[in-house]
Amino acid sequence: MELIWHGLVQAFRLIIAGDPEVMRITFLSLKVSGLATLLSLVFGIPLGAFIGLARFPGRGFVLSLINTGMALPPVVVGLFVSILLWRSGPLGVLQLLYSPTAIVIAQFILAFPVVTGLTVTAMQQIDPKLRLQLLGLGASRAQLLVQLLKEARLAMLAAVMAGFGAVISEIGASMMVGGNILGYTRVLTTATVLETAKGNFDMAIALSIILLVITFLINWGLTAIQQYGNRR
Amino acid sequence: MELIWHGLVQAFRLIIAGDPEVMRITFLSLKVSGLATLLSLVFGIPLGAFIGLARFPGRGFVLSLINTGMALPPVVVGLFVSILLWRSGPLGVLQLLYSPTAIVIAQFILAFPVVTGLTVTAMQQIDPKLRLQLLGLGASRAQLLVQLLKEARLAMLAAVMAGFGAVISEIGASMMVGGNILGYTRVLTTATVLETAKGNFDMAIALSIILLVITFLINWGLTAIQQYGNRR
Amino acid sequence: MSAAVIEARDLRVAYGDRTTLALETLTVQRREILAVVGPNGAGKSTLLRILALLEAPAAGVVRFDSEPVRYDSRSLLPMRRRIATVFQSPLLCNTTVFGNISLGLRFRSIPKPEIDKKVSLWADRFGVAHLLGQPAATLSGGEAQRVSLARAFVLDPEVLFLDEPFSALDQPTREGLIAELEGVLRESKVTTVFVTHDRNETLHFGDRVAVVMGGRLAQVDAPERVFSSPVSEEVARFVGVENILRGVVLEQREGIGVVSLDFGQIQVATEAKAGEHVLVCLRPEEIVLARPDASFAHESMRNVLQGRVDQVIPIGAQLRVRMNTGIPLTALITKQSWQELSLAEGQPVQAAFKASAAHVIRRREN
Amino acid sequence: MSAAVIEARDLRVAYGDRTTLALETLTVQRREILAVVGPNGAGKSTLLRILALLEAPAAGVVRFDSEPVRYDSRSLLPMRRRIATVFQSPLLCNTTVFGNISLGLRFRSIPKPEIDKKVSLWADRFGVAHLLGQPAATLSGGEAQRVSLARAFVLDPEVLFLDEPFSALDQPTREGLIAELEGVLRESKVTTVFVTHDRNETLHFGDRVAVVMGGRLAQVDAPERVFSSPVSEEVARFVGVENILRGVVLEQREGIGVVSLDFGQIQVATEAKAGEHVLVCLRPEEIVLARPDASFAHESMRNVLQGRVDQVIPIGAQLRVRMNTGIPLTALITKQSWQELSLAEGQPVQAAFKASAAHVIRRREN
Amino acid sequence: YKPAFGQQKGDLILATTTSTQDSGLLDVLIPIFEKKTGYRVKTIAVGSGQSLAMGAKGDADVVLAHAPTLEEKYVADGAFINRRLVMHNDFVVLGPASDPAKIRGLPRERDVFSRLAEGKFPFVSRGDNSGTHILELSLWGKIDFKPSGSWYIQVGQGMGAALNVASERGAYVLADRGTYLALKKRLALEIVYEKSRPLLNIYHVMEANPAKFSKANHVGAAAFGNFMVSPEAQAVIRTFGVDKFGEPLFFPDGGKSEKDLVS
Ligand SMILES: Nc1ncnc2c1ncn2[C@@H]1O[C@H](COP(=O)(O)OP(=O)(O)OP(=O)(O)O)[C@@H](O)[C@H]1O
Ligand SMILES: Nc1ncnc2c1ncn2[C@@H]1O[C@H](COP(=O)(O)OP(=O)(O)OP(=O)(O)O)[C@@H](O)[C@H]1O
Ligand SMILES: [Mg+2]
Ligand SMILES: [Mg+2]
Repeated sequence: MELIWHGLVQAFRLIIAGDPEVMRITFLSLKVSGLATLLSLVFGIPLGAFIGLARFPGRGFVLSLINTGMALPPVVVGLFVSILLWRSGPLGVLQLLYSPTAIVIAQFILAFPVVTGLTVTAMQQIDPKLRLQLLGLGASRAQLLVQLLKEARLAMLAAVMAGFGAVISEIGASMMVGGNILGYTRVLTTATVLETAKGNFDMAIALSIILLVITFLINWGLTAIQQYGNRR
Repeated sequence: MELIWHGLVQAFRLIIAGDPEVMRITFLSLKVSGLATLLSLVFGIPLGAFIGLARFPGRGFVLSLINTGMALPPVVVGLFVSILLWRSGPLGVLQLLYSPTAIVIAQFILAFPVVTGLTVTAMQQIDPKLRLQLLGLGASRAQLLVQLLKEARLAMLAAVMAGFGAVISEIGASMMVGGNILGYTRVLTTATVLETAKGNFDMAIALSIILLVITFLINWGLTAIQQYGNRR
Repeated sequence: MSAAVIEARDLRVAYGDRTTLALETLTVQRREILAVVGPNGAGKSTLLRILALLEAPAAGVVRFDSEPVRYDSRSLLPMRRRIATVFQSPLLCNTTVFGNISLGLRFRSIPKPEIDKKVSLWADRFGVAHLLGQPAATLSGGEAQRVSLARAFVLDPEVLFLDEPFSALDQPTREGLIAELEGVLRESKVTTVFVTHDRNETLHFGDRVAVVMGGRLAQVDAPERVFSSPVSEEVARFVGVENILRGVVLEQREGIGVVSLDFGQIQVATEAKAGEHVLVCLRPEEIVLARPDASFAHESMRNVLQGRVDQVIPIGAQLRVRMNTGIPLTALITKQSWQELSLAEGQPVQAAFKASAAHVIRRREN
Repeated sequence: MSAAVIEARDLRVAYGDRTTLALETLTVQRREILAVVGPNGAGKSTLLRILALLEAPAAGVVRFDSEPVRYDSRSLLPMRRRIATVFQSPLLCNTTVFGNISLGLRFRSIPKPEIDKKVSLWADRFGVAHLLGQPAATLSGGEAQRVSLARAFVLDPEVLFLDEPFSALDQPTREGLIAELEGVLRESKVTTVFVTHDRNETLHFGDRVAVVMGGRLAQVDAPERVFSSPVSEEVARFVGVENILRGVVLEQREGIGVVSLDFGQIQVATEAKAGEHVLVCLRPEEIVLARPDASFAHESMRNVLQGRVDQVIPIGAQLRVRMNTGIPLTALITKQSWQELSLAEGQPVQAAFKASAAHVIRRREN
Repeated sequence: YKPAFGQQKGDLILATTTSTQDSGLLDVLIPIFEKKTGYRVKTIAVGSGQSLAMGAKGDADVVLAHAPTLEEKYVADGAFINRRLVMHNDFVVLGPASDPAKIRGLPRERDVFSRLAEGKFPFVSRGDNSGTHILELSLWGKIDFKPSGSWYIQVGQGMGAALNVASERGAYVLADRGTYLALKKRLALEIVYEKSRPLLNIYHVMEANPAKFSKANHVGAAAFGNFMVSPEAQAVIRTFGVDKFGEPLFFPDGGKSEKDLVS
């Protein structure tokens, strides 16, 4: 137990001291996972809204695929992305392996089904008559979508948080496609694993705590938005 | 690319041949993650429903905590659970470290906030007047809860799938608290990592594919339930 | 008659294997107010959704401004923007009252100052100006309905579809609104289609009435015509003809027929020929009551029946008097007249009606 | 009078800083049918939620069967199981019609065969037996309301709360149901509290009427009393007294007062003393019209005013005649009588009313 | 002998380096040991640093590691007893086939590392306190050089991952021969320097100190230690990997001391 205490003290010290290495790692974590989440929102929300609102043959199958995507193991994604990005692989010429871009790609693949799947559910929860009512008020397709998303904002923010949560905390893919290279692709989670492997448990705990605090602050902000105006 | 192809062939062969080792590992994965998911449902649904329906001071804070829990990195959970279960740790006497039970505990900690958080959202999406209507029809607290969960079944099944998806695909915690012990705590994801480390990429891919196929089948079943009777 | 704004032909809508709507032709003329009435589940709301271009029929053609409607969102949007629809239950978005009323204006990218002006005008008109900042989810039933009305009227549409728009309003507001809206609609020449269960609204508001029954158009006519001359027994019952007598025409001369009923004969205005089976419809307000000893001065009261008062039920300022004259008859009478008659339940009574007061439905078959 | 089933004292409900409900005492007697009426947003639904033990008031005491209600779910449940509530909008669960109607029975762990029997009985009574297998989400507005009614009635409750339960029903069904339900309720002795916007329902259905205005109880009385003798100008306006005249009593003798209005004097039955400011309420149906040259036979017609017809508006089988007699007056008259008068808009007319027909409200101040 | 409170009879926790597990050697040895003694071995494969740290906290009963300097420190602290030499294999320096730094043919490891340092040729370091990493650091230390800069790629991962990064980046890397042989197929790396005494990779087995950790299973630990240096295990080690790679991955050293390896 005193390890956790040491970790707390260490975390506090690192944050106060503004250790440049830790700052850089933290910043990269946020940048990479934020970008991946953003991309997954850009693609996942329209797709999810479409699947949630439309009726077409094979819809159940597609939905199962997406839900399975929510359970994609990060190492599997890491492995597949690695294979694609290897110099000998089909996308090898891009020279992306072991770069932050590669992590963004892998994390996008992880967050995308989460955002899509939860958007589908959010859209299905809305009374279908409300769609007609909005069309009856002259909403274009895009306006309809925006209004329905606003209506489901609670569920949508949950989707954003789940997507971000899935990637900021993920290790397998970042490790495999990023390579955990110091000063280049090392993020909070891979750094934590490294410190654990080194037996520096207190440092590992300190890094975890920094990660958790940051995640908490972001979620706090999002929760505040989510709950705001939901006091019916 | 031909690696992936090899992996597919290998996966097919392993499934057809019914390789006993692979069978055991697969079974353990399902058992451990299934149990962890079940536990997280047992505790997460009532808690989530309570937070979703009640109003109390500090609710936003609690919600942020839970949402942060959705972003708990598996290795961090693994690390903390390890520290607790170490022989030198406070729960060392239980001798649970490096056992399937330890994995269940860690995975429960991972799935619990996911289920709780999504239950909160699901409950908040329901028209609060429906609660009064159900009370007005003589529902007890438990009956009210059950009926509201039925009403939000779409979102609830999404919660189950997200919870299960989070743990079946997770590696960090299983590795740390389970130890990846052959024939005892080796699950599909840790086996995949090991095969990757050994350079047996095709075997790693085969194991991933088995994992994905199983997850897909489970999600297919749940999606069928979810979408059934939702054709309004 | 002016041109049709909306014209529907051979519409068919089915859910599962149940045909919910099947009608041949319905046109909505420019600037008319068309009331749609019918029993619950008849298909009125479904019809409205089709006419408002919100749902594609399984079969049939809808024309908007003479153009056949193509159901792709690109061609629908400009048409829909000329229409506004108020649904049966006020489906408000989870935002403020202002947010809801301004929704359609924002969809049309109207500049903010203009939105503010229009919203406050219509919020005021519908009596919700004091609620503009309140979350829509906390409104009372009537307040919600007012908001959903304001949300449509603020759009200044060419065609307005209203599905039971006043059902949750309190009576003074309702009466006030109807009077006011009628003025507004007629003056601004908005084509309006509205569903209602209120006979007064139908009579007062509608230029024409479409009676929908079991998914079919049973009758489309001027309101007075529908009420006084229903085409079938179902329509008659639906529009509140409480006295429907079955009989056979014995003879007919100069438009006055003698009809034989179970308990005797009556004279009614009809073109039906001798031997035809007919239904005689008598609105309760057309029956005049008198003390059993009175004699009817008006020579036009061709039919005088003797009976006994069964039951007296107050309906607002009036009374519904049920009596037995061989067959049960119901009359509607003011409280004042009833007091002057000084009759009571169980006492004998005379009931009389003019030959022209009855409406005769000729039946094909028995 | 029998014992009170529900008694509320010093209730206060506030949302934000707005007080939505503030009333001193309201009792619901065993076996009575209490109608609650009032303008939109007055607090009727809020009051019902409190009386039905679904919401705790911010302040005040509610007694159920003389027991003060404690707001913990353990003590609430057995009380709530003796009550059934139908909300203003039919909040159906996302299952079949059968699933919805049987909900409360399943909450009470009634055995399956009994559930089946009861559900089919009440589904039939409310005309939704053919819909039992249909998903509730696909019902029409009226069908949904019927289901939500059946869902409450099937529970055979001691106390029934109905919040505008008939607003979406078509008129024949509505009239039929009201007649039938009245029988059912009176016979089974169910205590009923219902909110309505329909004057006929109020008059016909209620033993007593509670008028809620601006969150307060404006008047609780027998229906006829509320309609004929409203306690204030607001209540008078709300219950449809269209003619409210302000004046001062000049003299009063043996219960008949002479009231000076702006344009002249009238005689009305009142206990108000000379010098008192009063409001004279005249229901439109109490005003008798005559041709300008006619003389009134009835000696009791103490007040005869000369005027001119402004506007004639048909209201069902009746006409609302607006005229100017120095002040605007509105009379209600049957179409028949109007025809016999053979008057038209713009022509002179005589309006008369009895001294006893007017209801006088004595005003404190002004 | 009475087991300590809560001790489950027959469970033995072995903390070891990933290389023994990843090579598959333990998959062969452990079942033999279990069958012979009836103990159930829980193998926890982590880095040398972590496995020693675990053992030093009493969370492992027996440790198989390859970081002699670190091990000696822990033994001196009294964390372990009975530290015995089991086997060795060796480290090699790998690089791209083109060998841009011209390492091939250099006589001594100091020359190799000096050349890498001077030319700033891309070099992948595991950077994870593993045995390999510690050795690499000591080699830089011998030429008094502190590597840093973008050419010095610290991956902070296992051997396999480090080899992948080196291969992708066309970098040099220090690796144990076993892992290299196992992954060779997929790597664009060749041996550019090998067979020098400081590059030996020496594995020791050591038992948790019973005086310090009463809960540890020292009987089982001793049994495991004895087994590893027994002729039976040594014979397995000698032939392990020959069928797959055409050469053994490890060389048995049971009974020898570190000094015996110097010559
Ligand atoms: N959470 C809330 N916040 C603010 N105002 C509220 C809230 N809930 C209810 N109100 C207000 O309380 C008032 C009373 O509402 P209530 O539903 O009781 O009215 P009502 O008499 O049933 O009206 P209606 O005839 O329209 O159904 C309304 O003006 C409503 O806007
Ligand atoms: N998806 C569906 N599946 C089955 N039946 C449906 C579906 N949608 C609508 N219906 C049925 O179609 C019929 C017509 O519904 P509609 O809403 O048009 O009735 P309405 O005339 O507006 O009735 P109300 O007066 O009650 O509002 C109803 O009986 C309804 O149950
Ligand atoms: Mg309808
Ligand atoms: Mg209400």
